[in-house]
Amino acid sequence: MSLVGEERAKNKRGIWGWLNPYHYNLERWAYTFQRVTGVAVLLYLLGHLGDTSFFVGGPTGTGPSSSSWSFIGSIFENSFGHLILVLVVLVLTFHGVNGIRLILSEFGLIMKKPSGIEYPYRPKSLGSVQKSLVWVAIAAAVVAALWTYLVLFEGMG
Amino acid sequence: MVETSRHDILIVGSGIAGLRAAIEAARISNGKLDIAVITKVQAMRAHSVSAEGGTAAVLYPELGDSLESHMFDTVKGSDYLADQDAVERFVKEMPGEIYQLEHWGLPWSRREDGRIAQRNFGGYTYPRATYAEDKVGFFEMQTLYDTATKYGNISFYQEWFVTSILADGGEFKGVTAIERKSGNFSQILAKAGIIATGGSGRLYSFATYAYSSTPDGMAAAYRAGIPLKDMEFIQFHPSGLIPSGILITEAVRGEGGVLVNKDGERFMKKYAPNKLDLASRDVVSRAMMTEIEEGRGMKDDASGLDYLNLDLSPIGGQKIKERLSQIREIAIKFRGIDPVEAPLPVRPVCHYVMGGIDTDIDGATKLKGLWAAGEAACVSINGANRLGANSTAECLVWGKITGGEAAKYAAARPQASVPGELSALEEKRIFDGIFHGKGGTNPYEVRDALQKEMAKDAFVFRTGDGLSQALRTIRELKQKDFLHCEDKSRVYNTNLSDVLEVEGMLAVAEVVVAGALARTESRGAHFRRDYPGRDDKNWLKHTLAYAGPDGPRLDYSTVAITKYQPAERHY
Amino acid sequence: MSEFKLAVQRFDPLTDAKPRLAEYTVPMREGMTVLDALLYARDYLDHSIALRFSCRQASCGSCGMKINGRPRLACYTQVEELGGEKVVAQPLDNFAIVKDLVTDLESFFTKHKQLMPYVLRSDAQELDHPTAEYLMKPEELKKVLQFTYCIKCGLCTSACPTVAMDVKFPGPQAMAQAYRYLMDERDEGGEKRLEALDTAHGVWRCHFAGSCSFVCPKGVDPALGIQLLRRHVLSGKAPRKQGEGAKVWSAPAGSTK
Amino acid sequence: MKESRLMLIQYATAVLALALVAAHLIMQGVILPYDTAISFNNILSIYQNWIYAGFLEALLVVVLVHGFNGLRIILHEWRQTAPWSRWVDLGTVAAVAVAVGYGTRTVILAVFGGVSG
Ligand SMILES: Cc1cc2nc3c(=O)[nH]c(=O)nc-3n(C[C@H](O)[C@H](O)[C@H](O)COP(=O)(O)OP(=O)(O)OC[C@H]3O[C@@H](n4cnc5c(N)ncnc54)[C@H](O)[C@@H]3O)c2cc1C
Ligand code: HEM
Ligand code: SF4
Ligand code: F3S
Ligand code: FES
Repeated sequence: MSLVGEERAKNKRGIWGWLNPYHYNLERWAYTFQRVTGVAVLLYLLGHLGDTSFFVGGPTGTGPSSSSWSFIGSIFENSFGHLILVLVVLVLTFHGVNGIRLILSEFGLIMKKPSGIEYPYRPKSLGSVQKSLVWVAIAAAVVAALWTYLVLFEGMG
Repeated sequence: MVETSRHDILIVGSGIAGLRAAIEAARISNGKLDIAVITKVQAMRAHSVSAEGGTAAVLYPELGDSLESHMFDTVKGSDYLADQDAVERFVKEMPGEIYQLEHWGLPWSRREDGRIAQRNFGGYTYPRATYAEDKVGFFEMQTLYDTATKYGNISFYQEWFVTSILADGGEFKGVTAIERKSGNFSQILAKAGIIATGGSGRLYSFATYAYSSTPDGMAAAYRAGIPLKDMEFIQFHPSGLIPSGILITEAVRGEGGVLVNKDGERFMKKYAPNKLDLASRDVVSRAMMTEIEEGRGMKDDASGLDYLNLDLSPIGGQKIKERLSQIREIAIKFRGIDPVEAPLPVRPVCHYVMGGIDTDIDGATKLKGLWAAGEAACVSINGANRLGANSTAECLVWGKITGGEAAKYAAARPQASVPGELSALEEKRIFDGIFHGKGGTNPYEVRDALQKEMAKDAFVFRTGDGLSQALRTIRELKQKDFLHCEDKSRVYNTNLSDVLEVEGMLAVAEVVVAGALARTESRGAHFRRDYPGRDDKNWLKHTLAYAGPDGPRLDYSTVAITKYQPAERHY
Repeated sequence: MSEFKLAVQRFDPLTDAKPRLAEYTVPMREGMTVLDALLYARDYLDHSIALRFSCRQASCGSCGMKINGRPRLACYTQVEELGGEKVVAQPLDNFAIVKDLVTDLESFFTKHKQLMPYVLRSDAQELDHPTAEYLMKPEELKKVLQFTYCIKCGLCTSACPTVAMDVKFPGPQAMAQAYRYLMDERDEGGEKRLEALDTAHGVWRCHFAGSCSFVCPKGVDPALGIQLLRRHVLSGKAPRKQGEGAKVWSAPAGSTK
Repeated sequence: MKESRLMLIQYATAVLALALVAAHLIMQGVILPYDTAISFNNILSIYQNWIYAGFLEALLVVVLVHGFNGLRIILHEWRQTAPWSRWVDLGTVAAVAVAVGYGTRTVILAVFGGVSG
């Protein structure tokens, strides 16, 4: 058979299906954010490796150099740079706290044990514990980001 | 040239009977025979998944039950039309089958001591229905399907629609089939064949059956010259849920549920003072229709159907949730009623065909090399009325027997070959006749008209006049120009197979009605208002219908009576 | 009589370059399911609509499709419960489209088979020639019962984000069944099962997105089974070894059977 | 390596990262005002404290292993051809090695390098 719409016939959602939680459950949204934030923080971290190296004079440097370091400061010590930091803290805190939820769940520690079920079915794995922990991760992320905002923009801390 | 593939054994149908046969053949042959299962739906989707209440077997002789008792109840339930040698073999084989499924992983419900639990069912003297909640057929299918994946020599043709049986020189040679996915037409040859295509309940629209339960397998056998036996006996189950016809299992009454009429009266007291709601199904269904006809039923406004109430409150909420979980789920989802809180509206519904492809006690048909098993076959252990929980059981036993017989036969045979014109003719019939055919009548409307007629004149109560009318209608419908296909694509063309199904339905409906018209007595599920009594002198015999140029030619055969002489039935 | 709009995704790979939505007007009736609506359209409006169905009571698993964006069983979804919106029926994601609403589940069945969905025992003779039942207490049964409710409809696997990309991932259905057989008191093949799951595309590719359990119509909760499975895979310890499975019942001394 | 070992690493590094990252953030903004924390002199004093320097090196290794292993997982789920899988595994090891090497160079130079203006 030669198919006209061969690609379409494959019907794999691909990256989009992977990243798009629309129509699905809260945990699915958390899954997407866990991935995105993981990669985002990794990217930030790589950048951070670059900028911290300016403390020792950058890629070709040989030791602590205050002029090189203040060059970096002149790039990042502004509202835009601070905003990035606030975002990083937001994203990282969500990833970290949600990560703890995942570890506990994936080791079966906060999973209810299977037993008889009754209609209407409510999956035990998606119970209130999971839902509240996702909200805890979101709340923690917001609080941490706010705190960072206060520290950076209002000079607290 | 028609595409050809070859196997040693070909099993048509992947229900409980077909899968059990496949596993038995695979096991007996020790990996040597090449076994194929062909099914028009995906293998796991066979109608058998809908069976709910139980599978009968004698497991607890220490509690008083006995093989004799199971045998007697079955024969009595059949209104003495069952072949008693077959019933005897059946009850002996059954306990082993329950243990076999258990060993293969079936989650039978258990007693506190860890042994398999059993419950009451209609028409039985002891609690004998082995159950797994109320999803018995589903779990049996799952267990058999999963176990079948263990055998490397079982292959599946999933979603291949069998259109005809190939026979040459009085021997089975194979089948012709259409692969749904590609629309290709092939012949699949085999040394031995087993027809396990299930029942034909979709002759009625208010039916507990899956939509796929159309009589194409029976029709194919019929066209191949094999007689259909006892087709006039169609079981109407007392409790089909309004308005969908989904089954509310007899286990509900087995566990203590009761039928009540408009006045809240437990009317079964009048009709079966001893067994009450657990009398055999023909008795209960007739009682219900009588209540309805005498004005003690209720009417569902949306569907226009009359009904009675099935009250589950005597069972108790906890037990309903544990043992009848699926019933509760279905009632809530499809009717918006939680049976823990309110009664369910039910009425008699087409549920089972006692008749089928004529076979001997080994399941062999009159065509050499071809067996039939399960609901498609008529061995007959069900006679004029099947007892609940005996059908899945029959599928298991004759699945096993025919699988074994076919394996022995195939091991000693050369590979099949068949004259090419046979399938070329069939291909012409389907593609020139239907796929490219012309016509103005919507085949689905023909189907609707047939179902309406069957519900009107071939239901619980029948009359000579009504049946004659039904025969006329069916013959008119056969003349209509519905043999054409609006869907012009070869890929997954259900329109084409639907037309083929309707064609088979008309042929088999004609057999049902002709047999019923001829049988001037009332026996089991077949009740003639104009002949209300059983007539053993003239009618203690099986009906055999052969395909003829102008409809079925009827013949009769004797009933094997070994231990129990016909007696009047009381419940 | 009131009516509603039913949009069906149509696609025949032989003639169509891409799918399109076709709209049908269907008369509403009380208790109508999406399957009823589709069959109405197929029988009376357009015979060429391809779809799968059989039992119409959520037992057979045929009628899985995407309804208003989410995988559901057509026979188990009431038109009313969709809240008066237009009803949009599309094939399940992540399985190749055969035609219209029909998808190819071959890979799905194969993966189920690959994880050995049958009882493995050391007593081969007893397994195929039983003398009585293996004893199993109701509590023990309850540990696996909900996983046995799986009707192989494929909704969970279609919904899983890993499945959207990873073609080697067994998917939630197959893994939930692996857990069911692993935990079944009668099974003695645990070690083999765990090994089959501990691969680069095995159980670890589940990230507990939970969509499988979210869409499962039968309460199977595959996500629960998979999370509990991981602990066993991590430790490599099966719940039972060869010869430790449930024992065959035997009649107490002095009884007749 | 068995996938279960790799996942054990992923979980272990996650838990460690949580502790280390939290400590790092606290030191950067809570203990001292942010401006003071990132001043050249303060950072210098951190590096010259062996414990602090060790802490930063540990943070570096843990977070990189965790991050790149996470990326490896994503990439494995993305494509499944045999060469792709092999390159992803090799690439992950290489990336972790390079990044850890580069970060470690910063730490070593900060500890042992001569201070310039
Ligand atoms: C709702 C309901 C509840 C029931 N409950 C019970 C119960 O509790 N206890 C009990 O004992 N019995 C019960 N029964 C009866 C019992 O379920 C059936 O008799 C039995 O399952 C029939 O099984 P089978 O293997 O013969 O065929 P089926 O399961 O009907 O399978 C038929 C097979 O044939 C295939 N097929 C058909 N036509 C073709 C074709 N043209 N080409 C290719 N393949 C084809 C189909 O694809 C399918 O695989 C119940 C029946 C119903 C309707
Ligand atoms: C702060 C403490 C952290 C915790 C508790 C944590 C936890 C986790 C967990 C449990 C996972 C696995 C998710 C799964 O497989 O289901 C994960 C994945 C991941 N993490 Fe972290 N993490 C942390 C910090 C980081 C940091 C700093 C980075 C960046 C370098 C990072 C990058 C990633 C990446 C890329 C993934 C892969 C995403 C995925 O598999 O879905 N994580 N994290
Ligand atoms: S687990 Fe649920 S959703 Fe998945 S196949 Fe089984 S029944 Fe369908
Ligand atoms: S949706 Fe997929 S990621 Fe896991 S929890 Fe279910 S298998
Ligand atoms: S038709 Fe069987 S599950 Fe919907």
